[in-house]
Amino acid sequence: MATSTTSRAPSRPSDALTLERKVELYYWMRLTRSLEERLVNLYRQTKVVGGLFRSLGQEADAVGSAFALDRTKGDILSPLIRNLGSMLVQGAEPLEIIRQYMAKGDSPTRGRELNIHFGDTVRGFVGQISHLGDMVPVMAGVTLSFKLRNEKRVGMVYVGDGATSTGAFHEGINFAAVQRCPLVVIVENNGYAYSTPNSKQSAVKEFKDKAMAYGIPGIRADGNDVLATYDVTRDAVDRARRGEGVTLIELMTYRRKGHAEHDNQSYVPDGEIERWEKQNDPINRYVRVLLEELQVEKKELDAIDARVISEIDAATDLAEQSPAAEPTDALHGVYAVPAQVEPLWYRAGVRSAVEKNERAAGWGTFNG
Amino acid sequence: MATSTTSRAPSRPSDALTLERKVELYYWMRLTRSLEERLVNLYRQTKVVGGLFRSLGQEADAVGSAFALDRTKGDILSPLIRNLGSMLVQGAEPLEIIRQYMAKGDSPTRGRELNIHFGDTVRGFVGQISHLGDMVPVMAGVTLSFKLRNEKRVGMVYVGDGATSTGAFHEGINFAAVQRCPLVVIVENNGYAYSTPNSKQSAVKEFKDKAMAYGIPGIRADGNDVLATYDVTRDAVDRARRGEGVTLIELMTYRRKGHAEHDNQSYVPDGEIERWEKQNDPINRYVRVLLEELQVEKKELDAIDARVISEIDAATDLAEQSPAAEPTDALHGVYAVPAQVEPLWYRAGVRSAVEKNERAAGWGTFNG
Amino acid sequence: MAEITYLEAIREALFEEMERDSNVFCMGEDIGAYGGAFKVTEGLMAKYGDQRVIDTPISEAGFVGAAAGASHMGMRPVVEMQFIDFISCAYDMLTNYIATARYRAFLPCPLVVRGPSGGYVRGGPFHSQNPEAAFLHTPGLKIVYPATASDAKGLLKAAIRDDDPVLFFEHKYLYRRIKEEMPAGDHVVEIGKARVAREGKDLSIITYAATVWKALEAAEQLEKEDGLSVEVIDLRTLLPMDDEAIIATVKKTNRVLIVHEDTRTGGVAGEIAARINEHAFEWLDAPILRVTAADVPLPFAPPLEDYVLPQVADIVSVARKLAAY
Amino acid sequence: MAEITYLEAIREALFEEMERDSNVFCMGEDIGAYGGAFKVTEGLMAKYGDQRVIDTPISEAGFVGAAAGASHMGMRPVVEMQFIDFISCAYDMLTNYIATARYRAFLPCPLVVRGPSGGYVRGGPFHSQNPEAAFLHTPGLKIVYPATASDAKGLLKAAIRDDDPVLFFEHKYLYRRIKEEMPAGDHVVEIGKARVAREGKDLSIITYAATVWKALEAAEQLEKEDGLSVEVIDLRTLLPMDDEAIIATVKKTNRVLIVHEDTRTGGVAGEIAARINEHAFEWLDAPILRVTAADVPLPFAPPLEDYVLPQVADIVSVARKLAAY
Ligand SMILES: Cc1ncc(C[n+]2csc(CCOP(=O)(O)OP(=O)(O)O)c2C)c(N)n1
Ligand SMILES: Cc1ncc(C[n+]2csc(CCOP(=O)(O)OP(=O)(O)O)c2C)c(N)n1
Ligand SMILES: [Mg+2]
Ligand SMILES: [Mg+2]
Repeated sequence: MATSTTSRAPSRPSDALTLERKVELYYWMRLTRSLEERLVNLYRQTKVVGGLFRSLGQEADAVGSAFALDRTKGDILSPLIRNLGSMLVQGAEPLEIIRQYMAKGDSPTRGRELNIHFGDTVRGFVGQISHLGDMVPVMAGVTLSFKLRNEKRVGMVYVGDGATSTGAFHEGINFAAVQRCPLVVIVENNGYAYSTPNSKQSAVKEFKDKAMAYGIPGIRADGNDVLATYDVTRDAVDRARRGEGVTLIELMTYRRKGHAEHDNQSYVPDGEIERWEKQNDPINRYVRVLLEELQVEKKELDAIDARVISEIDAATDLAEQSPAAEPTDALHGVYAVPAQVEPLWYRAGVRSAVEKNERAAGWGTFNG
Repeated sequence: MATSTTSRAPSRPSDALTLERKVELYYWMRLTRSLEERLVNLYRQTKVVGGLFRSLGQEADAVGSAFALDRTKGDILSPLIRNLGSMLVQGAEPLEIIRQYMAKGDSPTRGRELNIHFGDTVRGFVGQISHLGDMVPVMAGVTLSFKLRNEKRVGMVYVGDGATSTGAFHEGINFAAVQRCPLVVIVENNGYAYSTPNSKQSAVKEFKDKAMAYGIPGIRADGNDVLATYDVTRDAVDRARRGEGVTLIELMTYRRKGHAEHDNQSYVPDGEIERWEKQNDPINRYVRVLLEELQVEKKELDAIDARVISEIDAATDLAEQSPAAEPTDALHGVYAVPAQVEPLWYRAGVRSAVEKNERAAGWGTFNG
Repeated sequence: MAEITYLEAIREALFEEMERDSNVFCMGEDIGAYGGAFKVTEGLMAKYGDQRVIDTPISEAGFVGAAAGASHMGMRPVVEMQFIDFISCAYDMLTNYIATARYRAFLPCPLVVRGPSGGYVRGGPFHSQNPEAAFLHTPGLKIVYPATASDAKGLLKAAIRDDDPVLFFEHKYLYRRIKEEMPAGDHVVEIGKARVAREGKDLSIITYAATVWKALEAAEQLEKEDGLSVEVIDLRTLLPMDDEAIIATVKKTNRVLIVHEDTRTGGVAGEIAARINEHAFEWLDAPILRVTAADVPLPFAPPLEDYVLPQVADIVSVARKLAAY
Repeated sequence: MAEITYLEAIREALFEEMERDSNVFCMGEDIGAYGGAFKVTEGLMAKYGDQRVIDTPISEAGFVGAAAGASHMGMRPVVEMQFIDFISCAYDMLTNYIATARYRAFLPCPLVVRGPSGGYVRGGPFHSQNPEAAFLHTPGLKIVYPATASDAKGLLKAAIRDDDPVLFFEHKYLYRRIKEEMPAGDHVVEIGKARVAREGKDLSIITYAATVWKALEAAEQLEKEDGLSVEVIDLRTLLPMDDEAIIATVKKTNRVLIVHEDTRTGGVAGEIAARINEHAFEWLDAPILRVTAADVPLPFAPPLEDYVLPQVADIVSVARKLAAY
């Protein structure tokens, strides 16, 4: 199958979007960025449990691609750690995200899993696990079920440049291609996998060419242009819905904040981050499009910004009041039957070990 | 990287082969076929333990590719189940093969492993395991060691059309490509993986295009033309030796005998096998080249045939006299240290259970 | 009704469940037109078509993962490993993605992974494995390993109906060697319950899969030659383990021999021994002993395979020591 | 000499072994310029270059397999898993290819796979695993899991020199929390030998890795509050298991508590219990008991993680019961 590079498709699906919908794209990108900024504050206040993973500079690729799905038709996506924006578009709520990052008892996973590792097949996202690549076979199966049942639904799965090296990616996309599953595979090329630059990840020049190995179309687009992203993804979604099978889309973007908050990015060449920030920030770029090409008024965007902050404020307040996870809840739901694992005999009746049993300071300081 | 299809390369490395070497190619192909025929006899006499896997019709691809390596330079290959020919070229002996198939105590694996699952890094082959794809990462590592030590050696690994679907294939070839290991990957396209036709294995039309995913050259050649096979492989071997990295070669061939002797090939379209046999038998084709183009005399080939049979006869006689494996030898060599695993306490002093302990008939017939 | 083999019993379960529930579908290598390497799925594609009987590429992680995805959406995939040895390639998918799906993400994952397991067939190190112990320590999975034809059928039907992922190990030595008449009607055997394969009072052998037959043969011999009354417990399900049945037999005979075909160290016997210690230590009149394979990769040549795998004579000799303790 | 952390001890071992033997080289994700997710390999690439300190693509099966191939040719690869949880992706390669290479094909396979393991760090289900039990039943592998800084150094050096493949688990909770002065010179600790971490006579706790520290803390508390003398055995190597040390402590105290951080069912404790039964049943004055994690995927939130993992209080309470038995 031929692969092609396009910044914006010649016939643009986004032309069919109403202005309202186009403004909505801005809302989602802004919400993504501001919500992550709030999480940074909470992280610094040590209210976030575990690491914090940013998608700064990648908001367009997440939002633009997810926007191409149709939730009313039951489309489903599986996000990665940098796809907060995709999840928001599919209906995840800031309150859920904050609770999840704070490991609260009423968070979507009740404290079992980290950050944005959660899902809801009704709203249309399947929770990822940490093991990179694994979601590709899983989404191949989700979309296989659409095909088997003759449902006109589409699935989308995200992988990083790094994750394309995994065997799971290969086995999953190959399976989906053979079965012509209605699946769109988004390769987010943000230049790095943790500290590893693409040149050490693969000898291909363009990740879209990986499509050649599976007999499916591979398309590269500018992932920092939200409309271009929407355009290529929408074409692939339509193609999938028509029963024509899998498309691989490489979205060019850049990870400005390192792997996670603790990463000092010492391995990044001088000036690279600043260049992307100044010349290729996806929100700034889209603001220009909105103001200049689409004649949206600045105050309309300001109003969105204000709305976003107040939504996040409200969510933060609620999340802070959320209860901690309940220790014995840990025993529930490993199996459908039995619904609860028996407590260990010496633990029956015990709540959290830290609360009741553990001497706080001593542990592990023994020096011998 | 570009991929290309070629039946015989325009500048042909095989032109540099002496007539003697060209006749040698015939010897290896004939030896491969006749040895397998002998194994069929032994199999029918129930002297072969386990299954019997044929390479009938694929002798040229195995022999021609292995012939492109240079044993004097320490080149190494890792064969598959249908690469008896490759192993013979690298120095495996008919006696070893027969002993191995008969699970003899003095077989290359002393009865631990099946059929042609054995290796010898000195002669230049690394023993495969059953799990398809695994040898690709392993040979990536073998050739990585050549690179790290600055040795001008080359490695070659065989995979079937089917095995290209494995995650191990993907991870191994990608790693080797990034590291520019001196590795040649031969994809033997024989139309089937067990009963599965290529159309259910991958949506690519040509397996050579899988190279595109790794930024390496992919070449397709006629695997039933032993000189064409030699030519493309030799180019890739030279390229690897020059430090230019991995090449993927797709050799077109056909598996005439099914997956193993027990396979009735009911899934094969009528006439397909016969067509390949009549029109595209690699030995017949090469005999014509030898007699017509290279002016070799028929009696020279007849002499080779006779020599092959007498070698196989001698090997068979020896193998039949070989001792069975020694039961307690099973405990040796799991680790370097300790060299021997302790016998289970209730087994100390016991030889084969079947010989001494087991009631032969009763087992598993209980009906309740 | 006529007797059918263990293999036919499995096939019958597949046909019945595919008939009963249109969400059930099968995936695996060569399971369609060819009917699978052992012909377990023979006839299935002819009846249910290639949408419900899918020949897959050689990619165990891929199609096991796909089964998980389909199962989230309400399908009931039954996945065949051509040989169970290849389940190792899906180890990550099974232990990390599938086993945890319900717990971490409230995603139901009702699927079955099944395939020919075990030795005594000259299969060599990569066509003879018993991988149950490697999964025993994965909460979220269930593990079933039947020893009889009727259990094979009834447990497979239960596994397909189970709302959680089930690893269903089939012993290939038993495929065509044992026969049994199937109970009439919709024969479902509850997962998690052991079976008393033979009643006895002097000594208990706890085992599962092919070695159930070895144990039964040893029991007969011990009865005839030594007048010993040996109880044989066929665990049938390894996860969850039937503690009640284990404790009951310990309390009855006070002497326990655990037998499994898998290698010794890290095998399932250890877990059983620990549980007996915890629940019924006072009832033990002798140490819990094990008869297992030796700790080596399973070699191929008949004399080697016979030497490494547990045999009837081993069980007899250890049982005698235990009885005399 | 100054005290160094468990993490620094590992790094020191890597530097010393790379210096000693030019066949030693390292592979893993982000181990080069970045120095690894935990900075274990910091400085290594600067000193030894990118030929001997190789940043790999994200493909655990790929580079573990490559390590095997290189090791056949006389190299001594040391492979880092960014988190040990990802070793599951190399499960097939390790258990089928690598563990059997010497046995089935007389191919030496001297390599080390190492990485941050274990919980107590709010890592959630996929950054906290203890995968040792899944490999315990694989003849051909060795498994090491040190609890102290000097053992971490000495055992890693031994692992790199070992002619067989070694899985080297490092407990990430210990990385920066414990410190110790290294023994002078070429400090190598023999693989396969347990260590008496604390002498005692009333009761033995057999454990390894991070829970050695929990056990020591419990022992202290039991001594102070109950006047009990508790012996703590740090296994250090799980495969091969040090039967002698286990039997010795059983014979000495007659009461055994096995503690591990891993989930209960199918964990290493079972194997230990079985061995004690076989070798020292007569010396037992009480049942062998286990303190372990509960059988669930390890959850993330602190109250949940604390509840699931074994804590000092658990050890104390079970030890009291055992002592009073
Ligand atoms: C199988 C596996 N190996 C290693 C890791 C550790 N890891 C987490 S994120 C990451 C880098 C991912 O890079 P990429 O796929 O490009 O995604 P990005 O972070 O750039 O969005 C690595 C190596 C993992 N999660 N899974
Ligand atoms: C990982 C794995 N899965 C399944 C198998 C079972 N199996 C053995 S050979 C084979 C077909 C191989 O086909 P191909 O790679 O095309 O090689 P060919 O036999 O055609 O030479 C299969 C599925 C295996 N050996 N390894
Ligand atoms: Mg990336
Ligand atoms: Mg093939």
